[in-house]
Amino acid sequence: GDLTVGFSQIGSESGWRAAETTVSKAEAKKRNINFKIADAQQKQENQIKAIRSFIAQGVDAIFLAPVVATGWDTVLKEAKEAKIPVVLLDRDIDPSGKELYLTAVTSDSVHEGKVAGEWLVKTAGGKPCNVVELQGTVGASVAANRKKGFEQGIAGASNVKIVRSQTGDFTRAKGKEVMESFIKAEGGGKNICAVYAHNDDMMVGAIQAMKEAGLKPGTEVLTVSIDAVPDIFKAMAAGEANATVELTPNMAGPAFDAIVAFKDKGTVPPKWIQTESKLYTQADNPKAIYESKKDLGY
Amino acid sequence: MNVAGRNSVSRLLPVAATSAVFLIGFLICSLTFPNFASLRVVMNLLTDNAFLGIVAVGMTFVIISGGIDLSVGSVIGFTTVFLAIAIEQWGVPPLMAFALILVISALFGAAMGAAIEYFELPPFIVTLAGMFLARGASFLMSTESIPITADLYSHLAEQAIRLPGGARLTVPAMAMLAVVAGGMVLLHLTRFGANIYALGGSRVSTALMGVNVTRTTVAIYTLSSALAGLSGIVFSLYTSSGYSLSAVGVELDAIAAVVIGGTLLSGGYGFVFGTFVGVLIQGLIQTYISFDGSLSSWWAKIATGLLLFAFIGFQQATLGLARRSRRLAAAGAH
Amino acid sequence: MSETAAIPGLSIDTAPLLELTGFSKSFAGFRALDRVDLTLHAGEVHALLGENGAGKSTLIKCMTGVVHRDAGTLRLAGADIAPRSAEEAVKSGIATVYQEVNLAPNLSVAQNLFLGRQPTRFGLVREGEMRRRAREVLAGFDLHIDVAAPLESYSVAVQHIVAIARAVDQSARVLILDEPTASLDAHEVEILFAVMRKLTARGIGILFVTHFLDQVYAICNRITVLRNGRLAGSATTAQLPRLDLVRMMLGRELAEATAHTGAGRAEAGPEQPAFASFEDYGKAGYVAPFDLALRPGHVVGLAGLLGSGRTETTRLVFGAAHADTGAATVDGRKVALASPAEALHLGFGYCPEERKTEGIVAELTVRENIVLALQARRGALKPLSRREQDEIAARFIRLLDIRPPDPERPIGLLSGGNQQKALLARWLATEPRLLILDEPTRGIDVGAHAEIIALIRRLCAEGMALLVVSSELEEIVTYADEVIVLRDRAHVARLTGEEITVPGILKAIAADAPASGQAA
Amino acid sequence: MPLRLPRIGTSQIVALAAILAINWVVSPQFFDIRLQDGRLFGSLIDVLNRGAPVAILSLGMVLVIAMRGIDLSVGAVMAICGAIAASLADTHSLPVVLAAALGAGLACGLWNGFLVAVLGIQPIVATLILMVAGRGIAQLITEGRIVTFSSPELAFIGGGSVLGLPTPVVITLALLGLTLLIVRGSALGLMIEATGGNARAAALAGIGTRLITLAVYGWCGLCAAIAGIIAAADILGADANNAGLWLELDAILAVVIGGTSLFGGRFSLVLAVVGALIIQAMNTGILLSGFPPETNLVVKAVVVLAVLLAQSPRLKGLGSSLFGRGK
Ligand SMILES: Nc1ncnc2c1ncn2[C@@H]1O[C@H](COP(=O)(O)OP(=O)(O)OP(=O)(O)O)[C@@H](O)[C@H]1O
Ligand SMILES: Nc1ncnc2c1ncn2[C@@H]1O[C@H](COP(=O)(O)OP(=O)(O)OP(=O)(O)O)[C@@H](O)[C@H]1O
Ligand SMILES: [Mg+2]
Ligand SMILES: [Mg+2]
Repeated sequence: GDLTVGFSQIGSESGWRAAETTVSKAEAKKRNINFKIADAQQKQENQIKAIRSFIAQGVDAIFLAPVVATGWDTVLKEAKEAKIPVVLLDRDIDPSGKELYLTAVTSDSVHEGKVAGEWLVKTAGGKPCNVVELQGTVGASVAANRKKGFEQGIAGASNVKIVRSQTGDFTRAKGKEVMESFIKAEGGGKNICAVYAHNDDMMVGAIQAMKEAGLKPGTEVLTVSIDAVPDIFKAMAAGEANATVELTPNMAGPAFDAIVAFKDKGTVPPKWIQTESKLYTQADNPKAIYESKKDLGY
Repeated sequence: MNVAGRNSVSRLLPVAATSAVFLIGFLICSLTFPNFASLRVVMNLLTDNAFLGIVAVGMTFVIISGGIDLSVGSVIGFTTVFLAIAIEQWGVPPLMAFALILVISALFGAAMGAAIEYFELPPFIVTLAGMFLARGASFLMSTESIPITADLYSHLAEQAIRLPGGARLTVPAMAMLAVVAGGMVLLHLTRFGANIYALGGSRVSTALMGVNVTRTTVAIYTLSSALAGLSGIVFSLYTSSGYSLSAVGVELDAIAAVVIGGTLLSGGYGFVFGTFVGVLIQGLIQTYISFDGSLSSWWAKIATGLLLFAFIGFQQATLGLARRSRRLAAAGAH
Repeated sequence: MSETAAIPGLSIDTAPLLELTGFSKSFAGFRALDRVDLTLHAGEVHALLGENGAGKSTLIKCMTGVVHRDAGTLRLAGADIAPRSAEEAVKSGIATVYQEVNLAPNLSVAQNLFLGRQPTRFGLVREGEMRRRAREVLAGFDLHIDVAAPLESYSVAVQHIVAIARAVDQSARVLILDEPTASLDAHEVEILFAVMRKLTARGIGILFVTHFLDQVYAICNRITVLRNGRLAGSATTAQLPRLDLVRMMLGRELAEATAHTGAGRAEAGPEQPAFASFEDYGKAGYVAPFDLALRPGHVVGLAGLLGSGRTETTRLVFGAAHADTGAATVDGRKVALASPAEALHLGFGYCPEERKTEGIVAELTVRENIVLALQARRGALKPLSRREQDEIAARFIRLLDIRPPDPERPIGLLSGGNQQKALLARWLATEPRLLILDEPTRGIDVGAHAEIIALIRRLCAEGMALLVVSSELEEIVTYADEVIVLRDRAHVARLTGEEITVPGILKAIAADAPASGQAA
Repeated sequence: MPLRLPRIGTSQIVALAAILAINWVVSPQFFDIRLQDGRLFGSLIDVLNRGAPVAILSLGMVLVIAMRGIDLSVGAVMAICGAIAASLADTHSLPVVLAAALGAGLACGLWNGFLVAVLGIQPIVATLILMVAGRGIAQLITEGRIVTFSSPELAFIGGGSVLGLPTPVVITLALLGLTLLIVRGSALGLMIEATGGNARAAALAGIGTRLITLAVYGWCGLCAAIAGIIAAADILGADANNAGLWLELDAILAVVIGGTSLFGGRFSLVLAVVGALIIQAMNTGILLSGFPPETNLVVKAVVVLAVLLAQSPRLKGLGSSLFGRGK
């Protein structure tokens, strides 16, 4: 139809987010929806500005991938006054504003961390296992949640414990640098049993650092990370990575469906449309998954 | 020895050029997008850039004095976190928390100013350390974003002057306009303001002219940080929350606004009003890009750069033309 | 100039107004001041004299607390004071004009006059009132300018007068003037002296630094002389005839008397072809089109009042400003003169008037400052070896007697006069065919002054073409073969041969209608 | 800036030594170095290796700053050149790849130089334009994703080793030598210092200040390109979003720690590199210490202030009068 949807995207800070943008555009095209994207470059104030300008332009619906959980009340009230439905993508916002948006299409990032932790406990199998953790950007809610979830996942197993934890800013370069220092600090890496990274990019960097230090990731050192970007499947296919938890880039698809149904038939969707957090291991034919994912815009 | 005077109006030229550039830019946007030329867009421009405008006024003072303050973005971030924690967790009444944070940020600025003066350190580095420190301190207080639910906040958010066409003159916008007006008075009409210009013109001379350079410098950084604190309050009103990563990079936006507004980074020249227009120009560029909406993330960045270049290039050209015609006019008078 | 203008009623026996005892100051092992004493009485003008680098400015800065002295006490009207900054000095009643103009160039003239004590109402500066008062104050100096314009739009001379006016207006008990007359011409000097006399009549004590001995005898009651940081002597003006004074300053006889007139200019041989000539050369709103021919072995002097366009003429000739009419010819070929770099390659040299802003690179060493232009001409890729640089620097430090003779000292730490010499050295090192000197002897002491004039003559004899701007007409007439007089940014008269006399030039400057000779 | 007699870089060296000593305290194996696969391994080597990009950036930045300029775009230029190198690496030969990336860096630098020297735009805004747009250009090249490559030659530039030293370290040393040769072996250094110290005086002395400005910004772009290639080669891919992010601040910090004033004039190439090493030693120390990451910035602020205080003329005066050295 002639629907116009404005999307306030966080930015383009990672391959995953680039993929989310690409997939969203493709999904809009599939449904013949006029789709406007405003890139906020990681800044909440920019997102608020973008939403304001969408309201001023009179779009039919607004998608918001909120960079933080709080602080949306005022601008979402404005949207509500203008009778424009808002759908949250990828991340949830603070509960105080529940009635201000139509629905949220997100995964549960605590759950993601928990899945990773549980996998590690199972794989370590009772042996003592020292884990080093590569955190996401300090202050990012996903980082905090993935940390929390992982800690929940390993809570029951006293043999698995986190010995070092530093931020790798969600980037490959920092992931590599931090891993290098972990290796030095942990006796050349001999004390490290597993690496947990808050995203795959950092893990790819960490794998390189381990290889350069003469360690064998995937066999000597277990790896588990989150996102399921194509490059981690490449590493899994090469036997250098063990597991990843998927965060699907297709959040917009379900959101469009909800909006179309709401506009056409007035169907009110559930408050939370949760996406799956699927665990992939070397057993899942990583090569094939790599091929299927590599052109999605990651 | 009667010698012909120079036109003092020439000093206003950069501001005039900047304003002209803004108006032309606005006109072009209005012609390009249907809903653009509305009161709502103008008011949004004020509200959305209120925190930037406030902090840029402080930055104008610092830059005119020949310094720079990189810490302001972090001070804003710290302020929002402090307010959220103070109000939500410690139960401090909001107005009291406002007063408290203004004092804290002012003291922080005074400490930076004192370090610059007493240890003869470059402002760039002292305030860079201040930037790390304030951001680090907000991480230590909380890495999570904290909503502020105090009544005052929702009350202030409602408190806007409603104008036709759904436009609203909000509290943040009014705060910014007040700060701009106050800044103009302070900079252009007081002794303190004259001292700031003198300092930027020549530090050594200013000291030799009997101005207390130390006190002035400390006051300038105190003012800048206090305004960053105020900006943080506005930011927290704007988002009703506190978050340690908020306002990252705002210092660069503020510096850019100041410089686009015709202030020389090397100090000594500039106007608060120019800064205000500089802020609006930056807001206009962003509004243009979100109105367009078809640009991918990277094209948006490239377009921002190109528009920035267009504005600055046009400003430069206007200035050059104006200077030339003035010289020729002077020649004609001979 | 008139002889000692003793102030009636002044008695040296009265209690001193300002008393300095045992002032000492060292910079990194270098003794700039060594146990200097000085007494200043109310109502007197006290000359502080000495060669370049003798320590005059340092003594003044130590007095006002701008430089922290190592030892010494300061008493004002019988009470010990110890100002630690210019601010405190002003508060305790000492107003100072420092050697280099120390004002805020970007502020308006009015703001500069009243910075820190602007008239206010409810905390706001009363701009109108301030401008009115500024015009009033400057009118006392016969200066009628737009006081709302930024200071930097005026020449150094105007800036200097503003600085003096500011200090005078602070109604202090002691007024210190460090070379206030260096960039002023005779008329302004007269005005300044009139103001100084008024002040002394009110009981203000004035400490006055100058290199013009005429001025010393015209206005000063007493003299204190410094030599190499030490007190060389102190006496009343009447007790110290000129020759004794010079001997006291230099510690030796002055080899050559300063007052030459028209020596060596007599031979009016066949005119040599011009090295560089300018026809109908000018720039709208800057200098009206003029004709100028510069010949080897020939000195052209530019004379005129402040702001008459002398500096502008030199800048056009050097390519620092671009002409919009006329043509320039060098060695018979047309040249564009688009930049100083181009002029440099044609064999031009240019010593600008404003040494602080356009001359020295303060933090570079004396050596680096001296080789700068030569290096620029050779190009970046043909660096002078360190040995060559050392040689050149050493040669010119010796030749021009730059003190201290340390080539590795940042030039900004040298005394004003020595900086000027180093700048001259910069251009001499390039062995230019045309040397343009804008006020080359500004701030140069008597000894060096004579040396520089001798140097100009020698260069001329060696076949260099010279274009010299000087406000000291007595000086111009000693070496110029041709004098061009400017007024209101136009060349109005050209004097040659016997016409070049001080009265002759003054007449041409003052003439209302274009004077006889070539009008541009 | 007040004038001072010339000084030497003792305070920077002392600061570096002190930070290394602290690192040794928080991590006793800090100075352990072992040889593995013909390559040296150890935290100290990490400091050199990780410090390489900032050190290289600072080699360009120091000249720009000496000219009284500043270049905010180096981080973005790194991203552009890394993106170009990575996207060409698997289809073209190494010389072509390098030429393309270096050419792009040079072009970026010259663009900045053009804005500053010819259009007369203030350096901070002039380079801000490319800082904003440049990252966009880099993302345009990679289309926002991480472009990976497998060319072993390019990978060698990031992860290989020459004579046991990591390639980036060798490149940094070579570039330092080259810069020294160009700048101090010719009269360029003098001209840059003269222009930075007093541009009007330099121009009147016949120095072609415009050309030098262009050249210096061009050089800065070239250095950023080299740093960008190393960063891409290091992670076997170009991350246009994050490569070089905020590194301009580190480079400026390195230059200032190295004693070059932001008001132009005197500069020191060697000390700028030492400044970069000080920053990296501090970062590595933080990583080795095991402190929670929330404290990183506070630690960094304290160290930066301490290093600067150690250089403060005021404190030096105090110190020398305390120890009776001052005469
Ligand atoms: N800050 C400083 N550091 C080192 N040396 C200095 C400093 N200031 C002045 N000097 C030296 O002290 C000496 C005295 O300088 P001063 O400026 O007092 O001379 P002066 O008598 O005023 O000379 P002039 O007539 O040329 O102005 C000079 O040799 C100068 O180089
Ligand atoms: N009275 C004035 N009013 C406005 N501008 C002035 C005035 N006097 C000089 N200027 C400016 O100051 C600068 C220096 O020129 P300057 O007055 O020095 O010329 P000049 O004829 O060489 O005089 P002198 O060398 O005697 O000072 C020029 O840019 C000139 O335009
Ligand atoms: Mg002096
Ligand atoms: Mg002149």
